[in-house]
Amino acid sequence: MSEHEHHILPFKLYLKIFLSLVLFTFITVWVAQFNFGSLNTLIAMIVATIKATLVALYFMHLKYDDKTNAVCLLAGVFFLVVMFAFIAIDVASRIPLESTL
Amino acid sequence: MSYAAGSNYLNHEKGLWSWLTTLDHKRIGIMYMISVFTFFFIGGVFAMLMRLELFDPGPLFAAQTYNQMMTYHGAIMTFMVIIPGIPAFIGNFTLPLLIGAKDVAFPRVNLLSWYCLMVGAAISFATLFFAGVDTGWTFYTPYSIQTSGTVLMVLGAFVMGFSSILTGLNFIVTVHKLRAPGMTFFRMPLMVWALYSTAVIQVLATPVLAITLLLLAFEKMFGVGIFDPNLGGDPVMFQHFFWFYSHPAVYIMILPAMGIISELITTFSRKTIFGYRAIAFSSIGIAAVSFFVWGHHMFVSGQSSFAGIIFSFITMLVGVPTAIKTFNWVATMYRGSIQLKSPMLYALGFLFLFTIGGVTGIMLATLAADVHFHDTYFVVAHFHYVMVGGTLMAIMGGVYYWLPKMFGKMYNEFGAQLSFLFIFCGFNITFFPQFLLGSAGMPRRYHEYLPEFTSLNKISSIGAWTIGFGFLIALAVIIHCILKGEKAPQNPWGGKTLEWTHADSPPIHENFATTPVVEAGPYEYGR
Amino acid sequence: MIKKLSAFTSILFTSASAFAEYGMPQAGNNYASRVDSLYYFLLIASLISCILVIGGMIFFVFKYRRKSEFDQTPYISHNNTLEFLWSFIPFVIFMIVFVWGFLLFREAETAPKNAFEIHVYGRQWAWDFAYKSGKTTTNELVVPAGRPVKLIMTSKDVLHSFFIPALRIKQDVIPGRYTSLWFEAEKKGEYQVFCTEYCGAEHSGMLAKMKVLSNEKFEEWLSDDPMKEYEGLSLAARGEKVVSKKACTACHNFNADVNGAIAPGLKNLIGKKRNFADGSSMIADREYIRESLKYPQKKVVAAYDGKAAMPLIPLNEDEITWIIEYIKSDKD
Amino acid sequence: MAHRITDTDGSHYAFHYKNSNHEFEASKFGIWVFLCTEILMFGGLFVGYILNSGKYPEVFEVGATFLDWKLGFLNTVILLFSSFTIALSIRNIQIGEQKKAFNNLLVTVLCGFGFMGVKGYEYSHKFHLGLLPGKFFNYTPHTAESDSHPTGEADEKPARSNASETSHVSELPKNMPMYFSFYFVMTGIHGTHVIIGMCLILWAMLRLKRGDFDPKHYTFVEGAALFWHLVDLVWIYLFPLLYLV
Repeated sequence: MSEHEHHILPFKLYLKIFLSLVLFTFITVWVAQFNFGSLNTLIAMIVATIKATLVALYFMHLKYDDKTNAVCLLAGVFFLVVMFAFIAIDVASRIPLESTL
Repeated sequence: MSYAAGSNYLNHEKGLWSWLTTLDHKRIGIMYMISVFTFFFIGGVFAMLMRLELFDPGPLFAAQTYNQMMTYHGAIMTFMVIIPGIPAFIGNFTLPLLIGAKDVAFPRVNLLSWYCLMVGAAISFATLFFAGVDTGWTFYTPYSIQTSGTVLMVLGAFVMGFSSILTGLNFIVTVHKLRAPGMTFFRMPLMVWALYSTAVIQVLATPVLAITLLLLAFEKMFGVGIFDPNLGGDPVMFQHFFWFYSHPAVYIMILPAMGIISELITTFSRKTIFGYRAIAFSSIGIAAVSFFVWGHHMFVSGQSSFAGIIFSFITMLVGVPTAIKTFNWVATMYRGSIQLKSPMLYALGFLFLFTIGGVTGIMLATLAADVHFHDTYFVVAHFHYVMVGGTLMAIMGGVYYWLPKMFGKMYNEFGAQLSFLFIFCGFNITFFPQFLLGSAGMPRRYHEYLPEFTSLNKISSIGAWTIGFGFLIALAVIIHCILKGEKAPQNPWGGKTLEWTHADSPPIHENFATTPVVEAGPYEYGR
Repeated sequence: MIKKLSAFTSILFTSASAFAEYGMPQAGNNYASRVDSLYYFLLIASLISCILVIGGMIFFVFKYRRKSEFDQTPYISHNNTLEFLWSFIPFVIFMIVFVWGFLLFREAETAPKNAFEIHVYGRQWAWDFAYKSGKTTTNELVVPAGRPVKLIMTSKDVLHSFFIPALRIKQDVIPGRYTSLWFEAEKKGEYQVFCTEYCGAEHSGMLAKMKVLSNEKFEEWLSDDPMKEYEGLSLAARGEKVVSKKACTACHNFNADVNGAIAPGLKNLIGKKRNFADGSSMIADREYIRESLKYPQKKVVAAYDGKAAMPLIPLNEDEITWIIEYIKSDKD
Repeated sequence: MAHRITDTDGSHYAFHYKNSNHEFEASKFGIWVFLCTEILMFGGLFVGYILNSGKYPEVFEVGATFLDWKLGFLNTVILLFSSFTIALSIRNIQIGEQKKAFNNLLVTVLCGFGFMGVKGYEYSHKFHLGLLPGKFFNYTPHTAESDSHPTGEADEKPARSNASETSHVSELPKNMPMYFSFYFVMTGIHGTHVIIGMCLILWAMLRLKRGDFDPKHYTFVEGAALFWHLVDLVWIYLFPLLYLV
């Protein structure tokens, strides 16, 4: 069995990732001030996803690991999106009904 | 590790403590067998009492008592019998043997999963001593947050959920990492494909049940107002969260049963499976699509009609792979050499009942028909045909098939076939009339019904007690076999999978003396 | 061959419809009979597929019985055309059935504009109906024949579900929200209404009757003075009538003073000592009954604390006095 | 214990694996599947949150004003730093620097305590104001004005309002408690996972002290680190959703 698995990353890379994460946190806070209406949640989600991928790829070694680990992460997220999408379809397409009594 | 002659996993260590702290997947499988059979009989007693009440329209038990019996029958049978049933009991015992491994990936997690089931079951049964739960196994709000006992039962189901997650996790890693050399994915027996796709559903669906039950408990204790309409919550949201788990859960119940049926039909027709890849891919296909269809439980529940139409369409799609599997099994029997031993009888019983269950499922997936049939006895008959007719028949077939391997003893063939006769006939007498009751409009969960439904309910009750009697005979046959069955050969059925060809019955502690190397597919009959 | 086939399908059709006749209740209107024809199609398709699968299985079991221990079986691993056929054909049938069900479902979902609106209130274990003219009834829905009727429904406590088997329609009733159901009953007569969403102890007792009257009779019923049916009855007798109409007897037992499973018995209640959940107690009198009828939650009898709460039932002043008279009359 | 076989190169692995690396890969894959279930569990909450914030936007906007985003920001940075240090500790173990690894783990646990401290402060501030979940919600706007600075002393006498009180909404939207229900449920479950993560790391530090880990065998620390990173991941999503709506 080749000893490829214990990937050791340089200290600098960890530092760079950490600093960019803090930077993105500033961006999240900064972008939250402008009111884009319902778009706000979407933008916040996008920035948070960028930060999450950074943590997952480098800190959690997903980049250097066997691809099945990444599939686990993505499967979880995918079925969450499916759940959200179908419930949102239902909630959005309900026809509100008023009582005429 | 050298092995004295005649030493096997049963007499490898002695004493109850060696069983309660065992890490051997085979022993954990036997412990699961004992728990699942016990819970099955408790759930069965509730079913018999329910049919006693429904024998005639008049009240026998108080309304509250019947509603509690209905709830416990539902909760026990789903959470404690049929979800852990095949994956944990038969799956635990056979998976490492089928793929040529020494044990599952994480033996200690496997033992923890059994304790989660027992602790969760203890908590759920504790509700019997307090007020008792009468919400139905679905815990729909807002009734479930107004009545008593829900929090304890929900906590029990929460803990049992972990048992399912840990088993699923174990099986996924085992199948990926511990296959014998030479066993590629397409040389794995179809039972392993079925257990693998079940494990995927268990891992992806059960956490959502965990958070739903947690939110329900918080709703009851702190009134968080997410599902409580008086506080702005939406009961239909609870139904979405609940069924997002519970529909994939019914595929957790049926997929392993399909795996067993693939094994039984090939071995007892002594013929290679027809359409191996079709069955393997439809297992995975069903597992994936099962997460898109839960809304067909909610066509009339206040869900928007647009969503209902989408769910109905996708439910039709998930019907296709199931139909393909059934046709493949029948095609396997073509020009085979069929031996009617009792495992094969149960497999044929499965095909008979599951086909009826399947076609009625399509009726329920049709929007206009479901509006009439929803929450009537038509639905009760459908899911019993698919669960009892499907999964339970497969469990009984699997038990008789692997009993010689588990205990090294043969069961009494006549007794087994007799119990099959009672169970199969009793089943049809019980649940076929319920289709008619349902289409006539008798709602479910009624402890008293209108006089016009009396005759069919009488027949159904008689059928129910026949099933009960059949299972008693089956229990006697199994106990007799374990205690006094005569010695079973290593391969009584002529199976071609690893546990028959390489492991002896009962297998040694490490399953295989030398790790088997696999060169060909699992069903090499007539090659 | 065609002749045999058509004979075969006609037998199938009659047997399926006979089977369905026995199964489905008498269709109350055109929509219901169209749902029945969908059900017939489903039945026939299921019958044929069961015959093919189960028949095929049983045929193979006998034809290919194991003759000897050394039987050799052919190695048939797959057959693409056959596998394509038995995936595509079920898919096509499922799509036909889906579209057919979808069309009927959409029709049942959008109510015509000029529908006659009636309000339905589901409560724990009875149905209240309110008409625009102010008339309210309990467990008795009266509708005109031949005119579209739209029910606007909500619940006062937990989930219920309004189900009319004869018209093949059903709709859950959700607290805090309105759901609607529309139909056009054609055959005059009386139809059974069920509650099909589990709602507690007396879920199976939550039955209502739907009376379909001709237009004139319905107009006349709608306009007649609700008090007409009480003429000539003593106050106590009127109280007894109100009590049965409003389904109070579903929970309370008026001729026993022992505590029932769901609610206290009310025989000669006046003058009896009542102790309540909040520890206070009082001698029951007219004022106590009136207050409990108007605000059921104010004074809950100790034994029923935490149990299913008594719902607020719409009663006018006369009905309250009659009920009190009726309870008083028990003494003699 | 599944008895372990010591390999020629000193590494040891359970009997049913081929070698220690095979066991390491399998354990890591198992941990990732478990993380997937954690994601789905938290995800269910996020789906509920986003759907309800779509249904009652004003409730969630007013609710967010009660939260002090600066504290949220501080917590995010604390957790990011703790992720950084625990990643470093894995690196140290891989190259054999046990001492440094121990210190990094220590810093991570201290960050955990810091995070819980900030959370505790925020909770007490909310309890004090009466912003409790569901039916315990008894926040009345005027008490906010005359509210004492929550230094924990009994507040029978009215006192001046808290500086961070940005919203003086006289009339709150109808089902205001729902926001705080979500706030307490999500941060509560997340907080529990932070505590579980800290216990795992303390246990890892204990075993590190005992010398259980070496560059060939550190599966347990890897598992604790992955779990901690997941807790950080969840907070990365929680912070914008709760604080910055």
